[in-house]
Amino acid sequence: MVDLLVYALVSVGIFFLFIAAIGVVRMPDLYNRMHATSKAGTLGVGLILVAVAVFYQELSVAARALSALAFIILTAPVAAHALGRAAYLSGVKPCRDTYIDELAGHYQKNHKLESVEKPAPTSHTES
Amino acid sequence: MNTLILKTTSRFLFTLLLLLSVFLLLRGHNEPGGGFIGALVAVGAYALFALAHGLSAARKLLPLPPLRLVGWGLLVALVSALVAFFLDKPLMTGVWFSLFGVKIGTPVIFDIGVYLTVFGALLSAIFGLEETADRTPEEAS
Amino acid sequence: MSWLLVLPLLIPLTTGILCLVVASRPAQRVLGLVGALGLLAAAITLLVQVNQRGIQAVQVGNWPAPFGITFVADHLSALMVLITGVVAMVVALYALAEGDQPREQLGYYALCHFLLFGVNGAFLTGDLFNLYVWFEVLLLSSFVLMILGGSKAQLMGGVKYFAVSLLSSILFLVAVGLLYGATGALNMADLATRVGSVAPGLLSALAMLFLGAFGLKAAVFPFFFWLPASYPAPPVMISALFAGLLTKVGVYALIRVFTLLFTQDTAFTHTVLLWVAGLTLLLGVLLALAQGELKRLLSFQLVSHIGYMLMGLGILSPLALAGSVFYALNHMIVIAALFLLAGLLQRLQGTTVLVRMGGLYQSHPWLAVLFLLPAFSLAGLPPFSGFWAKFTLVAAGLQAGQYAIVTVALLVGLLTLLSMGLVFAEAFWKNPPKPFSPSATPPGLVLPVALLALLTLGIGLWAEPLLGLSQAAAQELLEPSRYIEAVLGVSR
Amino acid sequence: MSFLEGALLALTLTLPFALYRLVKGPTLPDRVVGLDLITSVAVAMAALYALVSGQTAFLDVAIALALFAFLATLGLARYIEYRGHKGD
Amino acid sequence: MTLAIISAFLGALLAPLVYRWLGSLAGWGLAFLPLSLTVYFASLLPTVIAGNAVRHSAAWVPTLSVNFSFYLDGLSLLFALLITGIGTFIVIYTGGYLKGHPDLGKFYLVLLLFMASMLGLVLADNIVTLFVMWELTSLTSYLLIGFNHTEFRSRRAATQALFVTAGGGLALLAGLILLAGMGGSWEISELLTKGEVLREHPLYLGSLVLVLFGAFTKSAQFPFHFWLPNAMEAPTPVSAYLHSATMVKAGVYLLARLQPALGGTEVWSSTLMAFGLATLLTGATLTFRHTDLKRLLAYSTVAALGALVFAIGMVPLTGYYGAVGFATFLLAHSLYKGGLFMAAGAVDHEAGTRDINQLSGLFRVMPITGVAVVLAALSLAGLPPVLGFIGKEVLYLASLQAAPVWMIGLAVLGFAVGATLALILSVPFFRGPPPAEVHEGPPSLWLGPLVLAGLGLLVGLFPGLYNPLADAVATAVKGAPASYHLKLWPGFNLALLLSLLTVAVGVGLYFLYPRLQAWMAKDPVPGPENAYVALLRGLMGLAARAERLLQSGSLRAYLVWVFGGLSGLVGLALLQSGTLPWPSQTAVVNPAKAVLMALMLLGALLVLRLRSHLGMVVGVGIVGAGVALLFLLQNAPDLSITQFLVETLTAILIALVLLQIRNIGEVPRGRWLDKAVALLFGGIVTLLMLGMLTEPMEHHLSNFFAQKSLPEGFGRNIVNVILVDFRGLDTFGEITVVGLAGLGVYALLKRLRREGKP
Amino acid sequence: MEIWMAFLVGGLTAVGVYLMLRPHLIQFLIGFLVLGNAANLLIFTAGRLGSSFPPLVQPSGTVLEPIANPLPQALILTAIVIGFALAAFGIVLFFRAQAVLHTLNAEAMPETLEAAPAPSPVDEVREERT
Amino acid sequence: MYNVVLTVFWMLVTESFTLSNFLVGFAICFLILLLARPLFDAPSRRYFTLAWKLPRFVALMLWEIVLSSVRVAQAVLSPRMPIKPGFIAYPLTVKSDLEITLLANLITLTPGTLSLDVSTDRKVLYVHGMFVDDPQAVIQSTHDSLEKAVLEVTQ
Ligand code: NA
Ligand code: NA
Repeated sequence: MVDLLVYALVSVGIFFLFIAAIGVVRMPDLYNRMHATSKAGTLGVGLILVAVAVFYQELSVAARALSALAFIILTAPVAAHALGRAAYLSGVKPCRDTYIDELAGHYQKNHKLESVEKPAPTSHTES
Repeated sequence: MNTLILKTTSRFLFTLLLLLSVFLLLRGHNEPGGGFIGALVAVGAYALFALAHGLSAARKLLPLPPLRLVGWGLLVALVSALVAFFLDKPLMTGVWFSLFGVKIGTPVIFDIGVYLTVFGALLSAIFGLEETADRTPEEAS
Repeated sequence: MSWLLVLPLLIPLTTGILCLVVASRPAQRVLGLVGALGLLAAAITLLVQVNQRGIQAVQVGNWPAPFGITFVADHLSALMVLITGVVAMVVALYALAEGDQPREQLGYYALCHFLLFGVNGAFLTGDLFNLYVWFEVLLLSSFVLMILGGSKAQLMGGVKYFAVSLLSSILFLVAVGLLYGATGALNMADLATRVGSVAPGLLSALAMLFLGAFGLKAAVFPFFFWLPASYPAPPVMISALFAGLLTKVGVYALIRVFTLLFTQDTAFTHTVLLWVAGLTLLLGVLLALAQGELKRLLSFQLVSHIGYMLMGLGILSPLALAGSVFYALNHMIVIAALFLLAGLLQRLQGTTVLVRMGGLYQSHPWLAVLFLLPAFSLAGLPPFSGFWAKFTLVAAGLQAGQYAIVTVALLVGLLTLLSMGLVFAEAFWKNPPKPFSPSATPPGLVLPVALLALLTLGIGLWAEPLLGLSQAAAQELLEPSRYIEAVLGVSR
Repeated sequence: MSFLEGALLALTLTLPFALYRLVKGPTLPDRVVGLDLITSVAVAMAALYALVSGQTAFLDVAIALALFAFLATLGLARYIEYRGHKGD
Repeated sequence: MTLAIISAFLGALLAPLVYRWLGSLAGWGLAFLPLSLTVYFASLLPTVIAGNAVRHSAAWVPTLSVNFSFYLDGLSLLFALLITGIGTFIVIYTGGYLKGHPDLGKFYLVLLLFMASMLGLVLADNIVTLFVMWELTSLTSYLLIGFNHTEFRSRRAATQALFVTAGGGLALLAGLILLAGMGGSWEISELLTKGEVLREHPLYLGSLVLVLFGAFTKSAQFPFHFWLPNAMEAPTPVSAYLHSATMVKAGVYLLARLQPALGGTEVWSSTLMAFGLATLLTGATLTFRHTDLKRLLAYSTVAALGALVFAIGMVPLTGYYGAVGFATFLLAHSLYKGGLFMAAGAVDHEAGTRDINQLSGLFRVMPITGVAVVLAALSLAGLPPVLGFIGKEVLYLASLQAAPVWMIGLAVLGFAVGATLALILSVPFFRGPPPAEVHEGPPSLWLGPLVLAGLGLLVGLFPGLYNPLADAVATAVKGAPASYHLKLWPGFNLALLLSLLTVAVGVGLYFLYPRLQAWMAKDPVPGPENAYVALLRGLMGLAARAERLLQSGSLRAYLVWVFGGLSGLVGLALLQSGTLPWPSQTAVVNPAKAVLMALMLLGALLVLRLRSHLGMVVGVGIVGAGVALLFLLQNAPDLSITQFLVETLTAILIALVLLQIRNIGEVPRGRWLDKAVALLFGGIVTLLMLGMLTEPMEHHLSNFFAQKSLPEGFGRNIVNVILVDFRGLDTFGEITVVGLAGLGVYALLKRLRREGKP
Repeated sequence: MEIWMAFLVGGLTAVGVYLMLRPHLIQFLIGFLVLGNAANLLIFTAGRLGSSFPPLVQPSGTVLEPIANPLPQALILTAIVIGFALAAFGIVLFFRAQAVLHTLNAEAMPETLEAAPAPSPVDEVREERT
Repeated sequence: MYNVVLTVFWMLVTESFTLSNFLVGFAICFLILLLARPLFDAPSRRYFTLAWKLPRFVALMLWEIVLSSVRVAQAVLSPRMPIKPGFIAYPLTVKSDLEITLLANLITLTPGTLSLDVSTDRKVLYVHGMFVDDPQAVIQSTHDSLEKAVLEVTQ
């Protein structure tokens, strides 16, 4: 029973890692590729880590597996942010399909970022 | 890199990395880890902090200049190697004793020396390069 | 005894660490000198002990050989350590007198002693991988010393030195790994008992790999090109240390492995050594003749004369090995003296480019003497230490019927003499193209050179002690069982 | 070959994709994305190998990697930010 | 005797001090040293003449069985007396000749050092001792020839003399070592008793060639004669002492010394006679090319040295004429040539020129010198009643026994030039008006020539004075008792006829001299010196070419040499073993690892095509990660972690540095040679690894570690226990390396900061 | 497995050597890193593969067999650290060299800074003044 | 931080430097600190409320990751690659560093969006979206789910 759960988690995890891998190859530009790694990649790794925790059913192992997972969740978005930002700043062009670019022209020479005037989204707590 | 997201996250990660580093150091005698690995992680922590918050902020988190740590680390290692002299054993013979109920041996102390040395040396390199880099990006951009 | 054996390590190490921890410059200067003195004293004691009691070994960490790391002092090691002490002492004196403040602030003394730490470790260790580690210690110290000050020439030379040294490190690593994979051993005595079962072809190939790794350090053909590109760059208080010690570590390592480990197919391996020796001798001296700058010229001379040391190793008779050992010891003294002297001349004349120098025979006759003593010694002329070195090798070569290499050895001696004669004519005899105002030479700078020059003369006049010790070293080298027994405690 | 060993093999088969991106680029950030993916797969492999070998010590590899690997991305990102994506 | 030699050296070392005390009187003061030595050696005359050799020996380098040993028989004693005796006058002469010269103190030092070395040379019994002294004479003479060191000509002559004589010395060393090996002793006195063994040894010819090479270069035999006239750049005391009376005779001495051991073979006699004669003729011929007094004398010396070697060659072929002729001519030549040189120097010193065409009427202003010159010239010409005549007579007697007629004819021609030269030298003293403001020099300048020439006359008139010593010398050279009654008037014989012929030809040549001189000076025949110059020019050219080819400054070239050389050596080793290794293990591989390995290799190869530096850094990340994963899958968690951490930090460091470099430069494309070398070396490594894998692995080390790790190392992580305990010293070195790297980076960057620019 | 490792190591060595032969110092450094990896793998293989367990003694004190050979691992750890220290120093050295010499191309760094004519035993040599 | 120090002390006492022991120690120390709550001032107390709210937040986050991965998978696997990528400016209502960071990271992990940067005046978060046919809709949904969750944890 536990084995089956473990196998399932591992299989799904690997599936998502494949998704990330294929995405990295297939996606049209850098920014879209980063979606693939930051989401599917994280999930894939996470599932396998969970599988480890499930397999051993020991507190110490589970704690280690889950802390590894936590670290990934903590670091992956930061890395994506830093890379995406740097790429944009350095002039990596988005693909031609890109629908809208509200960021264009808002980076200043010293890499400071201007804001745009935009209506704030309606908020339930505020309304 | 002057970004809010990185700055905020790095505060957490810095602590986490340092924690991890101490762990890897202390349990290295029994599980994967050890002084060198621990020191590398600690260097990573400081490198991250320097990257996010600038060099001077990172320097403030260290009580003494990193290069001085090299000297002290080597001194710790040397002392741990010399303990055997008083027992009339050859250089670096392991000596184990209990301190407040904790079993401590000269090899473990030696590993701490390794930790300090590697940490100090690599940090000195990173800090040195960060210092020169502080000016450069503006010129280059 | 077990601690005496590691003292040549501990003294420079402690000195180096204290120099790092203590920031005050005067304190570092005192430490530097005291450390060198202590090293010399320890080295003398060690040699006396070894001479009286035979090969000494200590199991570091109290783990029995071959499991832990063994430190071994036989005659060869003890002699090398002794001369290291002498060179260290003399260079320390020179550095004190020179008082190069910027370099001292950047850790000159600490680096010097870490270098000595590595050098002595290399001489004393009985473990092949540990030897690798010592090589790296002395390499990194030398890198830093090389670039200390960061002038254009230093960086240019430093890059080449660094690049080639990286290569030698990797080669050494690969060679050790392969040997370990073929025998399962790292302790050299342990290895010596096991190499016999390795396929001869493979063993010879590994021997060649070690020849490459150590040959790069020793600067022999075809691996020497980096040395003249880099050694002239730093100030002489650094390049003298390099010239005196670093290449000798490579030579020492070659002697060690080619007497202890690779003696199965000497018809191949040691013939190769002779070829390498001959080509090194010839090309080195030929290139020295093409030089017009003193330190670079000396660097080529340094390279050339490494060939003599290999020659004895290649012949592999007791007399030849004694010659090699003696040559190495003699060469450390002589070449260090010449480099230090070049520094003095640079100070006096502001240049080491020969055509721009001159007039020193008139203005500084004592310097001329101090040049001629080591210069003639380098050329192997009596009554200097270099003569006995070459004499022993030539005699050994003739006894062994190796006429070709003897011819080369003699010819190179002649060309060395020519080269040194030209230097003397240019720097001392000739009138300087631009008159220079002779300045007082600080006695503190002359003293170290004088010590070394007198040492080469002294050894030349009374060669027996050192030659006797070299002979003892050679006999030990040719009977590996003594070494093995001292390390492993059993005769196999 | 057990299931887990098969899984390990399957996991390695994601690497060619990463390699493709790593080599193909076309920009430096693209290569970094490839490297990122390799890191993720490495964490997964460490975890998976902890299952395969029955030794939880390998989880430590995963932990260290999870917390450390993004530093490389950050360092490279800073380079890209100031020096452009073409590499030099 | 040993003491005498040591005191000679010590006395020499004191010379600069003495010069400082005594100033211009130092010459007289210092002459006390050679004088007392002369007296000492003279006191040994009775012993030696009685046939008792004196031998002193002290252990020097017992390890090599080398002794500091000396041996005095007639031959050595004659030389010792010449060295110290003539030395006495030379020192006195120097005081006058170089009066006030700034380098005079150094000159005395080196001159006396030379004397001591020369003394050591002729007295040495041990081969090594002899060689040491031999080389010392070369070194001191180098310094003496270069006395006028600000002149390029002097420096060139000094270097040339050093090169030629030291080169010969090295051959001599080899020859002597061979001889010692063949005879089983380092002592010459012992080798002399083993002539039979030596001559029949297979290495006889080789060692003979080497010894002759050494002796010929030192004694300026054809074709090495050219350095001697060039050495006339030296001040006259040097020419008189080294280049006529003593040093150039070192080679002659050695041949005479070894004659009993090596002589007696066909090759010995014919070689020595041929080269001696050739030298005699060369010296004689070239005399005609010059008008410079010292040059003339130098060529005459070359001729005389040839005659002496010729004589030694004849020793085994004659009963006693050869040996006695050698002994007599040797003394005669030393006396007259030393005197002539000093006189020439005195003339030069007083008249300001050495060109014989510009000198005239000197006898009236320099009568004492004139007397000395005339007496010496008589000896040179071989005319009675001086010793030169007797010497030549005996030589003719010997050659009539030993040499074919054509050789005798040539010898007469050679000796005839001596007579010519005697005329050339004497005539300026009597011809023409005396020059203005030229007068006799101080006693120091004329004492030497006068005494030496006078001695020649004295011994010529009373040959009995010398006869006992001459017999002793001859006995030593012959290796068997040899004695001949020297007499001034031998009666009418063939030799006297030859002497008359010699003088006649000589006088005839004198009249041809001006025309010959003009002709030869105008169109000099290329000689061995041209070969020497061409050789050295070629050498320097070769050196420069080697520098351009090998030491090009290209790091890549150096590395190609390293990798190529190493591949060659290892390949050679594998080839000569014959078989290529192939391990018998199964090639089965876990598929996951196989994929990983394939990807690493593929990735590494593909990365080579990248045209961006940081791109490559990122790209080789696949290799680093692959290695880490392999470590992981091979059960090495510590390694895997370390590898990942290190790869990451390396990338960070490189990025941090590249960030600050504005002009990184292009990524250059590879060349075929690089590719070939890389592939070759990679292949070699693979082969070596395969070979390694064929060897069975011993696991004694790892088993020990696994067993002891917990119970004695108190740690469960075996790798860590190895690192901090079993092999803790490795780690100590390792952290030192890391610390040093930190220090190095600090040093590099600290400097950068101070300059305030990147 | 070991056999294939031999080919992998050989291949990586070739790549490393090739990169080290490039005149550009950054490439040289990358080559060194690759070669270092190859050397480490070589040592690893030298200790023989085919283990099932990491070199850790179980908390119970037993050693599971077949355990991975711990010695090469320790050696490689040392080698990695040393290699890293070398690389770190090298990076900064090249950086500094670039700052002073204005190039990272080793071929553009001459052997000596100033020409020095060699003296000759037969001809007088003087410095050419331009 | 104090908790950590205590935990290290725990480990020293128990002579076991393992992660599990750390966690056990951490838990024990946490409980001790919880008991000692009255000793601390107000900001420190938030530590304990946070410990309560965090698990819910984490659960939400994990769920969002799963959702987003599925959408990425759809996109990646579909032959036509039905994406409408674009950069949009997301006006922030949260103010503190921690809040903005949390939100940005959450946005990255959730479907179709990836935080690129925050404007220097902290008013706008620039986001790359994979499916931005209607930017306003994206902004609104993010605001409703994620920003709310963040505020819940931090306030
Ligand atoms: Na080297
Ligand atoms: Na060296």
